[in-house]
Amino acid sequence: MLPFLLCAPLGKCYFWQHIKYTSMPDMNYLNDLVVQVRRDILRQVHKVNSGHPGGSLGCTEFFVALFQEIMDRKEGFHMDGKDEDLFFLSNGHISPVFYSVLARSGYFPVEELNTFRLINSRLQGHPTTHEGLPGVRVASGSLGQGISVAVGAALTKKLNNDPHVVYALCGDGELQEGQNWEAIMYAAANKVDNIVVTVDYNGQQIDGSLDNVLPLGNLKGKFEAFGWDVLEIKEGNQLDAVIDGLNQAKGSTGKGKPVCVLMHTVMGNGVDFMMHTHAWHGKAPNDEQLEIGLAQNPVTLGDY
Amino acid sequence: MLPFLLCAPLGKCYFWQHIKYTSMPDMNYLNDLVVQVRRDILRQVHKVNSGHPGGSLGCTEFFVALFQEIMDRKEGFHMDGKDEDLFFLSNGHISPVFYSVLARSGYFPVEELNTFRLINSRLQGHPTTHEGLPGVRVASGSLGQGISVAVGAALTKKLNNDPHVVYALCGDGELQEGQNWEAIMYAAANKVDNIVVTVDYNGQQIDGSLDNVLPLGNLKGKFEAFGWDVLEIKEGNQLDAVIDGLNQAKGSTGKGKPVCVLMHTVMGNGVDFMMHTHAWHGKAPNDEQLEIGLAQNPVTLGDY
Amino acid sequence: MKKYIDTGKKDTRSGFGAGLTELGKTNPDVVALCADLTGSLKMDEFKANHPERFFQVGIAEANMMGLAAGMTIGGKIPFTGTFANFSTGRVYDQIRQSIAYSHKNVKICASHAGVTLGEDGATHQILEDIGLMKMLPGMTVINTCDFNQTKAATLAIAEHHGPVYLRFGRPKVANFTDENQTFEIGKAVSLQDGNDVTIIATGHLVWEALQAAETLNEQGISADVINIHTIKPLDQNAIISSAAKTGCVVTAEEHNYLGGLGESVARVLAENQPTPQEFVATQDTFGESGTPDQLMAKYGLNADAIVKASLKAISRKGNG
Amino acid sequence: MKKYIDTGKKDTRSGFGAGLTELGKTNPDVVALCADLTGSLKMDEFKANHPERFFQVGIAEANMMGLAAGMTIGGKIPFTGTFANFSTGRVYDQIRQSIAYSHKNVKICASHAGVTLGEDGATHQILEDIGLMKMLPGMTVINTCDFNQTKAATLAIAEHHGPVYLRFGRPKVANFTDENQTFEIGKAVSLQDGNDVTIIATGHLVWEALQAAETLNEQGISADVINIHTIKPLDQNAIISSAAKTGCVVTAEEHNYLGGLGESVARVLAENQPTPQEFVATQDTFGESGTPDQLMAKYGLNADAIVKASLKAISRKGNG
Ligand SMILES: Cc1ncc(C[n+]2csc(CCOP(=O)(O)OP(=O)(O)O)c2C)c(N)n1
Ligand SMILES: Cc1ncc(C[n+]2csc(CCOP(=O)(O)OP(=O)(O)O)c2C)c(N)n1
Ligand SMILES: [Mg+2]
Ligand SMILES: [Mg+2]
Repeated sequence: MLPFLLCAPLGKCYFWQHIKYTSMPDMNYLNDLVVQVRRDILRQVHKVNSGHPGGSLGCTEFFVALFQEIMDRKEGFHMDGKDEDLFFLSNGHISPVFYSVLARSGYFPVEELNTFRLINSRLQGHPTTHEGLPGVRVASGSLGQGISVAVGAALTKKLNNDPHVVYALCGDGELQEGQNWEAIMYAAANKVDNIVVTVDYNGQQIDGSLDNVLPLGNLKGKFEAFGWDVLEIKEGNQLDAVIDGLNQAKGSTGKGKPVCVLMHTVMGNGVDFMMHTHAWHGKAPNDEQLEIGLAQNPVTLGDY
Repeated sequence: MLPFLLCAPLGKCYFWQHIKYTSMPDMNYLNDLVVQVRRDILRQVHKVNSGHPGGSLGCTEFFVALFQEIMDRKEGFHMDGKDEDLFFLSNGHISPVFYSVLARSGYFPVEELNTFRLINSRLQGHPTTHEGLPGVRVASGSLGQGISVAVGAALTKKLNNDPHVVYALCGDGELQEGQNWEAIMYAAANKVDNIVVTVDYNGQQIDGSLDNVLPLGNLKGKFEAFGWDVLEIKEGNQLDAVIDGLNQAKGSTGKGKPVCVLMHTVMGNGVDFMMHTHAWHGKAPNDEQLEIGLAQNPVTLGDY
Repeated sequence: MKKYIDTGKKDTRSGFGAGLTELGKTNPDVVALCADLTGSLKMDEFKANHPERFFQVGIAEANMMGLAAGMTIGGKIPFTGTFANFSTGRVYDQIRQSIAYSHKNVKICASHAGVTLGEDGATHQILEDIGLMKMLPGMTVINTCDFNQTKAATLAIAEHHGPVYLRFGRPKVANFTDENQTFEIGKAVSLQDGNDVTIIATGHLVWEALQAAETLNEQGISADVINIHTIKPLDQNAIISSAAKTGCVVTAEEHNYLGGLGESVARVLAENQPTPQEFVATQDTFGESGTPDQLMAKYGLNADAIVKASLKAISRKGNG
Repeated sequence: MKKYIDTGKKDTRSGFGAGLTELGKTNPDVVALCADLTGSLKMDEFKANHPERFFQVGIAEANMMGLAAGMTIGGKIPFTGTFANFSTGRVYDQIRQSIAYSHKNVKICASHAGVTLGEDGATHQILEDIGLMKMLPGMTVINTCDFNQTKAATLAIAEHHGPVYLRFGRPKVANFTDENQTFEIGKAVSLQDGNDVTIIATGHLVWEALQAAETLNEQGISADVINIHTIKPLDQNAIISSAAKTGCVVTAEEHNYLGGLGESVARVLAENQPTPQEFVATQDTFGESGTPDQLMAKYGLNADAIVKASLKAISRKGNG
């Protein structure tokens, strides 16, 4: 899997992973991509002095793994998503990582990351279909709605006899919203087993740690009591662990239960001063901080 | 406890239970009250050919036990509810049993049951404060909101150093609403341990049994996973079992956890053709059916 | 005057049910979701005919809206069914983000709107749903007047791509529009031609407007009666040209006078042609228990009220 | 013309924070609830001073509204804090039943209203909240224009018994009203006396209206400028008498033109005195990411837009 070597100019490269070229992931490339995505995140939020680096950084490995290794995707973007795996981002505030990985997976030019949160951009603060950005199938930002939408898409896949899987990501703080539990209850009761919901289990939300704001307690126990199959990824910022975990989750679909992945991550991962705190949930680095952050993540695949 | 012997005329009788007269419940009287309340339920809904007899009948013993034996209530009605136990009905559609027991506990004249669901009445289809009916502290009817309100009232009790308990009742179908799980999560996380929420666990909702509509699965497990202390009343239509269970629940307050009582009831209990089905969730008996129902529950304390 | 004949009282929700049943047969993409109110919404027949396309979501309206949004991905046309309150106010943000802003092809079908819901009382009687839904960019808002029109509208919205709010009601009311009408979204229907006053009515108030027009006619007053079944997009031309002709307007809706059809009409007129207007609507109160007829009378939502408002509007011509 | 001086840009939400801090000291019944946005709502100081009266509810706005309703029982005066979208559309039915219909003394305090929320984009930029809240019987709806007025309003609503919706915003804007004003709920404030056009503005648009009035003045046009900080109950007399004087009206609000202040004014005028009116508001679109100033310009919500609308309104006098 050496897609970037084959295409130029950088940022115009479209790499569609419908057919897997090798069965073994090219970990060097993927690790490079992780670092490059971190740079993209920092540079996006820095430029407009707004956006959410913390959660984005913590989910970098997840997005890289999902889009590059796990999902069976068609070439090009098709809103209908027939005959391919789908992904829904419920915690829409981590749009910087979503946009970076979408762009670097070929959905739109990487240069467009330059327009993040600017007026008239397709790269809205929170992802939306409204501006026609390829790769996005529903708006998010108001928390708590994405699992319902993903379950709905999974129901349609079943109606269409489409064996593909629906993936979704949500925040741990986000799980305080009751609508999630409606969707969680529904999916189990109706054996929606073609869905994998990953929780970004970083223990942080805006006002502090979940433990200080509103602890989720035994989250695994909650999902299990609601009838889901629960897997954990203990090292959600280790690319190989994430790939393994998601492959395992994919393998757990089709068994009569929806699948939940509790992915333990570190908010702000990869930028030392952003790690292990809620402080960077929704704050952009200043010039100096950007430099430090970028220095910790030197260019790999090329900046946009 | 022989209140009704002491007061006349019937239906104008005000019996306030702030000070308990005896420590042993007068089971004869209470059993008579249960039968009379069933009559009140049937007669209310029959008269206006609307309302919800099924859930009401299933919760008759609960209301009688709660208002006559369990709650520490002040004389008269005080919206502020200081220095007394409080009750919130979340599943507002079972207003007939609430109204009957409120009236027969002295909150308003029993004759007023004649006005149930009529225009210009204080006895609205779903209970409300809007018309100033004594005994009601918040409107309900739109499902899923009552536990939140009850938890709020419990918080204020703590702020006021008022050691009394807040009781609430909700339906089992109602627990499909996500707001409940927000409140359930909040109460446990914040150690709101002066609350007892009883679930009318009748296994029925409008469109059928919960198992056919949307099963709750392991409900005890769900509440426990959400950090609550859970008790069960296996015989929710046995007055003594309900009294025992609620006393035990009351005794479980103050221990750092909110308390849930799963009360197994039979929808339509006490009227044979209404039992064990969802058919009478929201349907009134016709003249003939009323006669049969009343015959199965002969007058005890006197009709209004 | 045209004569309109009640061919037999029927509930508008049954018109929806009949339309949905037909769609079940004709359009394999149509799926239906219901939040534990299948009978009330008259969805039983669709459910019986197409169990695999019927989704019982339990008492979880927020989830229902999200499911519906998601089901559009892959080509389904979801029709959601619950009471009007739980179709709108309960799930406003879900509709806003997952459906309206996301351009999802969901049909939000809402029964038991307004005070004619009757005995259940105020918690169930939403009088704000037209206002709620009309404020959402991209939402089509329809309030039909009888069984036949509701059935026709149900068929029509399946053909329209985009989110739709379809509002109908519980009680049996006159069924007087054509059985085989085609329903044109956004096109007002002129029911009576008149010169003295314009009556713009929607939903259950349309029949009342026709009755009022007859009474006015007996008093020598000719009313222009418009059935404005689509509140959004609003047929502004129909409103403006009728108001130009008659010089005064009465709007009639089973809704709060704040935020609903009446204010939309006032805005159109203020922007184009200021005209005296009277509002037949609830006066910023909650409803209550009672029979539909009692409530329509108590809250001033019947032919009588429209007649009075018309006379007042006429008297205001010229002096603002 | 009166001169209004910007004493230094401040955000209205900080006015709320300052008011809440003061209430913390003066009114022991005041409690505050927040749904994981303490900093954004400027509630930190209250929280630090009165941890026992501050309730962090997490990301669960529906529960927050229920908790607040319940907390009134026993005498507390709950102030809830979250963004305007999550204060209204997200929890409409909860506010409706547990607060408005139940007459609970809850103060719903909403920040980041409108497009000036900026870069977060449309999902967070509610442009319908005035309409949502004004339709609820018994609800008081306030949209303040600057730091000083927001602080004064925060103090005033604690004294008012009943549910209140207080809307304010995120960006720093001119602070020009009196520091020691008393805030009278429901009483419009006349800011400029004029004869040619009435400008009725609320919230962030009030300062823009003053700038517009200056520009108009340079063109020899005198504008009557009204700060209508309370949208409900609406000061109808102020509207009617100014419209009678000037003969044309411009309304200006950071809100959809459907359902908001503009339509309320159109209704008042249609009922009392039909008058040409122009609507400075968003034109039934969602917002988007951008800076507050860019968005105000793009969506036609600034002094420029008010000037244009005024000229148009004036040109329509007499010919409808
Ligand atoms: C319904 C809703 N309420 C509140 C917010 C504001 N908000 C945005 S992100 C966030 C915290 C989310 O926490 P979590 O899901 O853990 O994400 P993380 O901070 O870990 O990225 C909040 C409260 C929102 N976007 N939507
Ligand atoms: C938010 C909301 N959705 C739907 C309804 C309509 N509804 C009234 S009662 C009911 C069923 C409630 O089931 P359950 O709580 O089990 O009560 P039971 O039927 O056992 O009395 C439904 C769906 C409602 N009142 N509120
Ligand atoms: Mg988190
Ligand atoms: Mg039940």
